[in-house]
Amino acid sequence: MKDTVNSTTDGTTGGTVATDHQDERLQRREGLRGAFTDVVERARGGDLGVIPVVVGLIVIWSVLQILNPIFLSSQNLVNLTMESAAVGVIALGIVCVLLVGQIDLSVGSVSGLSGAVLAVLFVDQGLPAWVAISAAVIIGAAVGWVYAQLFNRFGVPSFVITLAGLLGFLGLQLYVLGTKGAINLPFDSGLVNFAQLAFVPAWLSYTLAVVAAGWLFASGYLHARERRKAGLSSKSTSALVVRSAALLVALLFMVWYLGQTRGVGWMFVFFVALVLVMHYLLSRTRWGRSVYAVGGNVEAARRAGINVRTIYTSVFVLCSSFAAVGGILAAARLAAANQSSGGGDVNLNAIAAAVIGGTSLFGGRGTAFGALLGIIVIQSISSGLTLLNLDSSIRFMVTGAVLLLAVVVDSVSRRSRTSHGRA
Amino acid sequence: MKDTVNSTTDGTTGGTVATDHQDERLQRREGLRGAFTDVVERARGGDLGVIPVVVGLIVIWSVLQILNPIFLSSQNLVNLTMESAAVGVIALGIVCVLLVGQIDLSVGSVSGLSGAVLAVLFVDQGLPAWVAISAAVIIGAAVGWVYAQLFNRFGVPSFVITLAGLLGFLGLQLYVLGTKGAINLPFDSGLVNFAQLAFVPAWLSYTLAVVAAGWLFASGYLHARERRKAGLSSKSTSALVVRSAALLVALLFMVWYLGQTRGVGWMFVFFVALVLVMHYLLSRTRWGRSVYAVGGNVEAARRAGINVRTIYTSVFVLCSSFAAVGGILAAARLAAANQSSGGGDVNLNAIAAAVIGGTSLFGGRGTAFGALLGIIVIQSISSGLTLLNLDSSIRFMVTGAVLLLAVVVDSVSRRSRTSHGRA
Amino acid sequence: MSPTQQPDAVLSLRGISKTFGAVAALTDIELDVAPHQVVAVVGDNGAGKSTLVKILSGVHPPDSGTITFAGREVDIPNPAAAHKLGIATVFQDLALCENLNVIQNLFLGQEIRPLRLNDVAMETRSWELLRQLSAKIPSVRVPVAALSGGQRQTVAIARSLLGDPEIIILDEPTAALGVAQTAEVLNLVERLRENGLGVIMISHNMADVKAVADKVAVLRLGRNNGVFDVGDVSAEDIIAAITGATDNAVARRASRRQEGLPS
Amino acid sequence: MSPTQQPDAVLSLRGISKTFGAVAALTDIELDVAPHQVVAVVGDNGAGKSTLVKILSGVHPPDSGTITFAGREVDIPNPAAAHKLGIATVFQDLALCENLNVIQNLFLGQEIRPLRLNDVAMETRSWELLRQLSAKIPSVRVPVAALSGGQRQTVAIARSLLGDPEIIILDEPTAALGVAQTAEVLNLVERLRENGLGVIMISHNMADVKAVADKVAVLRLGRNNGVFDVGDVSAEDIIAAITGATDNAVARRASRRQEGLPS
Amino acid sequence: ACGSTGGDGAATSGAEGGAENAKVAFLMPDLASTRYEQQDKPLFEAKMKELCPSCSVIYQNADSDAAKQQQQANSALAQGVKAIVIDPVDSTAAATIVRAAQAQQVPIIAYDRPIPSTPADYYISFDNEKIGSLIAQSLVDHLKAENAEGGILQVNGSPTDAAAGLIKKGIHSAVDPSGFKLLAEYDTPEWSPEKAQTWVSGQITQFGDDIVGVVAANDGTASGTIAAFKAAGKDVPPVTGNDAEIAAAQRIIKGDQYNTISKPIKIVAEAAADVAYKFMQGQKPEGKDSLYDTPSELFVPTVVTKENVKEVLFDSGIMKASEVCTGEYAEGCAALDIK
Ligand SMILES: Nc1ncnc2c1ncn2[C@@H]1O[C@H](COP(=O)(O)OP(=O)(O)OP(=O)(O)O)[C@@H](O)[C@H]1O
Ligand SMILES: Nc1ncnc2c1ncn2[C@@H]1O[C@H](COP(=O)(O)OP(=O)(O)OP(=O)(O)O)[C@@H](O)[C@H]1O
Ligand SMILES: [Mg+2]
Ligand SMILES: [Mg+2]
Repeated sequence: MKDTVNSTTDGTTGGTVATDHQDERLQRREGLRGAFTDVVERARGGDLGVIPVVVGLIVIWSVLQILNPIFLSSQNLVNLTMESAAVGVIALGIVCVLLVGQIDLSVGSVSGLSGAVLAVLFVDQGLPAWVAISAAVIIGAAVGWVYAQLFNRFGVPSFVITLAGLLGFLGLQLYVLGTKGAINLPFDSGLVNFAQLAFVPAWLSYTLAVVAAGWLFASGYLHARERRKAGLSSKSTSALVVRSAALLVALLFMVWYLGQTRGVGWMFVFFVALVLVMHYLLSRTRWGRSVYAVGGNVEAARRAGINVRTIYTSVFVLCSSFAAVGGILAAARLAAANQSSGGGDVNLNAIAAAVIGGTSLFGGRGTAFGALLGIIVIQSISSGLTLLNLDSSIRFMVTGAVLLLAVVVDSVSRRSRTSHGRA
Repeated sequence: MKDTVNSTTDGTTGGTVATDHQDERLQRREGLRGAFTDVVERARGGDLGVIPVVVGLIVIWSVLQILNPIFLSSQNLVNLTMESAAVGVIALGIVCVLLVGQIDLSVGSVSGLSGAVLAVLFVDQGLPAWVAISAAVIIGAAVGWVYAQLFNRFGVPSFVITLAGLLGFLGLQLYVLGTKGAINLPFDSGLVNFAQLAFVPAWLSYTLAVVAAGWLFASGYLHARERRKAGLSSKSTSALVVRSAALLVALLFMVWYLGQTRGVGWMFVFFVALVLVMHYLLSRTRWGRSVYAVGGNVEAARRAGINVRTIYTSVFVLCSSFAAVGGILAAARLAAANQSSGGGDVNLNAIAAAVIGGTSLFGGRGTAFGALLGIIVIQSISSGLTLLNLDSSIRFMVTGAVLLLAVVVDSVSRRSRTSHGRA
Repeated sequence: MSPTQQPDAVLSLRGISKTFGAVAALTDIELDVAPHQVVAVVGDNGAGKSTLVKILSGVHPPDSGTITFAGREVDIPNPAAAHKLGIATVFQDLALCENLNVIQNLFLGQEIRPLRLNDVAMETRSWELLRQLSAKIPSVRVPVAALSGGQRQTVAIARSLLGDPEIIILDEPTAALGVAQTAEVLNLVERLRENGLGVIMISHNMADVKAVADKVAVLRLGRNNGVFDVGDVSAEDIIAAITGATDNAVARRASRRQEGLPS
Repeated sequence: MSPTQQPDAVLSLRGISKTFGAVAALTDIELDVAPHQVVAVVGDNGAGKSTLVKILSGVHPPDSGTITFAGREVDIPNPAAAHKLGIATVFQDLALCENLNVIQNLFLGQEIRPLRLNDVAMETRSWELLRQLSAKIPSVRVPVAALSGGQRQTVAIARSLLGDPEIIILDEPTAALGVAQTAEVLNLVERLRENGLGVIMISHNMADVKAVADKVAVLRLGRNNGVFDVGDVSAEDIIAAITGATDNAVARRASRRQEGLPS
Repeated sequence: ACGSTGGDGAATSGAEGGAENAKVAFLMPDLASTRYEQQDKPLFEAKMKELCPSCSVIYQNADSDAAKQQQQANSALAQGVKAIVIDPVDSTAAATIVRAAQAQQVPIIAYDRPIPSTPADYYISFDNEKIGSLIAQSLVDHLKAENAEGGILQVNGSPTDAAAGLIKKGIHSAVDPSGFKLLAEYDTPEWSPEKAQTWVSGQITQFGDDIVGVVAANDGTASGTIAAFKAAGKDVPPVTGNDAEIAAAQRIIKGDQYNTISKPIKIVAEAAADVAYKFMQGQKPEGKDSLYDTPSELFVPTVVTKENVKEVLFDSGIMKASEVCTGEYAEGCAALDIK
């Protein structure tokens, strides 16, 4: 087969113009200047990735800082990072299910259940922490597996399956906690320490920042070289240098600023690491491709030979497992598991974080970084408003208004998309 | 134009075979027998409308009746009907937004706000009931209008808009209730009476049942005659008689059985009347067609010249207005408006009712009757479990399990759809 | 009005351009359509034909350029505006609602008796239209999702005949049609012309173009590449204009086959 | 094995039936395809051609009948099974993921280096394939939603060439293609045949059928209506078999035109 | 040990900063009961203003979410408060907050609900368990006096709310030995009156006239309970309540509800302000009691029935007749001589 096809390749590739830039309708851009024009052009075309969310974030940060100057203080930002981690991890799982066009309403209950299981095994039963943690995560994964079976076999809408899960696992959580209702995790346990007091030493933070920027440069450089070799267009080295330097400066500044008080929490680093791993899985593996394909057009994915059921299963399992991990982090952060853990607005916040981060509820569009940005938007609003001394009624109204503001900014900057025909 | 097209119509219509039955690949079915075969065939093909939900309902009714024989008692069923009305009306609005592929998360808050406004105006300000009710409904409609503007102008996802609304209007509700927190509606007011003690007199109920069945027959008969005149296939009169008689018997039995205790509540009749009106609007008007079209393929609807924005606006306004009406009914039923009205699981229940009733979360599929059936499933579960003296933890688990059971039954009977190529 | 405009044109485009991101899909397009005239627009894949159609039917706004309709310069901001002007379009991607049935799709936006739909009348009229196009559709009460490709295309064409348009735009109307249906559509186009409509037809089939068109406008890479009277050119000339070369794949294939290579 | 089966067939269908609700889409279909053979399946709109394709590629299970592949009776419960057997298909509705770009669609399910995608290799190969089909796609990094109809069809065809199939099924592969691209696809079909593959091609274009097919199988209203050697029949005969009458719209139109009615 | 560390810390910080212009955090647990925003907050703020005009109060409500309360406490600490008064959402989980505050030498005062596992610096309350037993006992006594025969329904608070658990325990302590059969009990999710109404409706179907009294854990669930009886067309048996909302006072006056309980919120809130101010000044106030290793001050709430409603709620100035005696309640007020 391959021979047939290759036999007529006319070998014009690798000339002076890169293979992918030969169409005469394409405006060509090269070098640093080209990269810049490209960004501007993409911005006008509404194809901006996460930039709009970042803009929205900057707007609400400014508003909140004006309302209370403590908001951007180092200490408050450290709180912000630590408080984002638990729900952020849950939102990461939500991104995955939303990508395949499904939903999981039970992440709150599953996280609560996981916290309860952890507390019972670790505190009441006195098992080692790793056993308790594994058990909690395995239960989470099992929940996702059951959802996937129900979904794949019976075709029950995931909304209803997970609504049933929401109720069922809330019940199980209460049952596991029993009459006690709440269990404290010991303050001197590694787990609580990790979530409350463990911060990355300054030297290590700076090193990590440099490594991250260096890695961005190196991988970008190698990739560009490979593309050039294959006769394809590639990012110019100068553009790469600028990007890496920008990242470096941003990271160094962040590390330095947070370092003014407690620094960067290990829990936050853990969350960011998970985001990076998920980003890799979603964008650089066949599994990730299949997830987007299933979310975009499940029938097309099936016809391409993708085992759609496996993809659904993996995604539901992943989401519930992340919910369980989030529940463990939440319990560790609170140093307790109680009846209301995972209740309240955990579900809505996790889903909202994913959606605010640009994940489509209809499937096929979204990124792992969206969860990171989305949760930071949500936690910023929540944290910013706790700094204002407001009545609950006013607080709710202001929260709603600020949330809307953040997202309108985002949507307006995306808006041109439609008028440029990318609806 | 018309002439052009008509000029070649070959006039073969109106022969012995109905125009729409001339294709030789169609298996022909006529008369009562044909109608029956048709149902069986459609059942095998998975094209069952609401039948699966009814089957699911019967299954859980049986289960609950076995668990507690009071469940199907006349008194409890009367309670069930009365308790379904408020959230049922809200679910009706949710069906509309889901049909266009959007969502409204704020129906709970809006219903709470509407109850609060009603109570403040009616009780605190001493305004006449109709003024208070109109004000509450108008506020609901205004909320929907604002959502629609944000959605149409900025393209903010409705999930986020209404999430902001959820928070904002919860705040407004608290604000309106002010320091009191809870306001009693007088038990002897017409409103409370309507929601608690007003039942349709027996003679009128029976009359209504007969009228409904008669109307089904008459409209079906006239329609069939018209079709026959136009040379199209039509339902046989015998099939119509059977259907109408079945409806008559079912309604008479229901009226009689509920009449054993208090009878059929006016509030329930009001809800059913709303369902019928919405059913008419959705299935028999251009507006309804447009709603389905927008939900199925918004770009195609736009290209067909439908003013998509108007449709979105109408749907959001309708949904919020129904939420307001539901809030009024809930306040009347409780004889009080308080801070937690509309909170808790009102949102989830309303959305779940719509989804269980067969409305797709992706738009374009669903019926008004779905809301009626869905809310009855949900209230049955809730009511059935209140009769069992269970621990909360167990109660939650059983609720989840029963919900799942109802929907798995439904989904399994729909299942064959895919294997028959109607995925 | 531009000096080059045909005096009798009902629809004239001047200097229409459209860019999608980095791709210039249309550059400076001119086109005139008169009543009683069938204009074929041809061009290679991605030449910008459908983009042009979408601009005329209000789906995309043009980046620049003017549209003159019946002597007035007009703006077509959305499809409803195009409908109002009397421009009916069959889109290449058909733009049907898969969840609605055939009747519902045919009458979408122009239902008979909006407040109490008259489905008997609509069904009767649907069968009339479909018969006339030789459609082989067993039932009009199934959702469009259950139709074959050709059946769908017939539905889309039938839809454009409802209402009372002055211009009909057909974007590859016969691509999925069977031989009989194609013949009926060509007959239809001729009837439309006789009734005084202007027709814009996009097609890759030179035989169809030669059979029904009066004028052929060629697009190449988003630019005008000549307008021909159909009597004056051969299919080979048109193909040469489309591909931009007389030595093209079609010609090579034709000559190879004449040299007697295995068929 | 059924006695009527061709001895050298790689794929044989016997008694395949499929019903959708009240519509009998296929009734008792027989078909044989040998290596080094191009079988054209023709038929009117809604005749059941695409349904047949979907059964062969595992999209729908047949209601009854047997499929024999390379001498063994097989079951094709899902598309993955068809891929495994070596059946590659270009669907009429293309089945592309609109949210993915051209490269991602081409390599969907068969990505190079699953755990660390090699996008340089995939991009290079994509350009190769598309060049070869004369595709006019400006960039392979745009989502398929932004491509024209013909560009999409080229992508779908290119995709079926990846992997190493024994049978290629093309459902109206040239419907949306320009003249040059159509010629390339016909060339491609001939090359595939030379390389020993069995090809099933569905088309409404009799010229294309006559040009590349060895055998023509006609479907009418879901039933077999004759299998012809392409050398033995004229286009008119095939059309008569398709429409079920010698006096059909095509013939009428042709004769009308010969009589000199206004063209 | 921890308590004393905290105390020392507070002393140091007090010595450094004094109490002028200081901030104090007042962290309340939920919105299910209206009292926190209606009464506790304004009373606390007023007293604080009186003690220290330049001080400011940071008020937060955690809306029944322990994690949110933790966030609120952290942000209060970030703002440099000099003391925290906290009504914990979850008595157990609040341990973290105590630790965080004490780690930064900020004294923390448990208000209303105790924090048993990690002692705070002070505890001011009336005891929720006691409230449960008081309302239930009052009902039981009433039923005995009426020679009622039958059983009792118990409508508890939210299953995920620790305070509701304490009240439930208290109710059981009175109902279980009373001789009246406990027909059924229900943990009302989110304290929702609608849920309570649905549940009670079901029980009316099930037990009919066997129900001679209902113990509802707060006024909201009481209102749902009463509406359920009304809607079933039955006479409303005696129903308890808790929180002394205005709407409850109205129902008591009208005779729909049997009792509620008035917590001396004014006294408690003012006591809390007093203690907080002392801590802010660097003193270390002595408790009158010691509970859970914490210096404590406990106040006794009063059960309100039709008999004493005038005296407890109106004569003391907790409520104004003008607020309560509107419309249909005017008659009842007049009968009780409430003006
Ligand atoms: N919505 C869009 N976003 C981005 N690019 C687009 C969009 N629509 C079309 N294009 C690009 O514009 C160019 C012209 O597309 P168009 O659909 O007009 O071609 P066409 O002439 O109709 O081709 P075909 O014969 O294949 O239908 C193509 O290169 C296509 O990729
Ligand atoms: N999923 C389905 N559900 C119901 N009916 C279907 C479905 N798919 C196809 N059909 C029906 O089966 C018949 C055959 O359809 P098919 O798509 O096979 O036709 P085709 O020969 O490919 O026609 P075309 O030339 O128009 O592509 C049609 O009448 C169609 O309505
Ligand atoms: Mg096109
Ligand atoms: Mg087909």
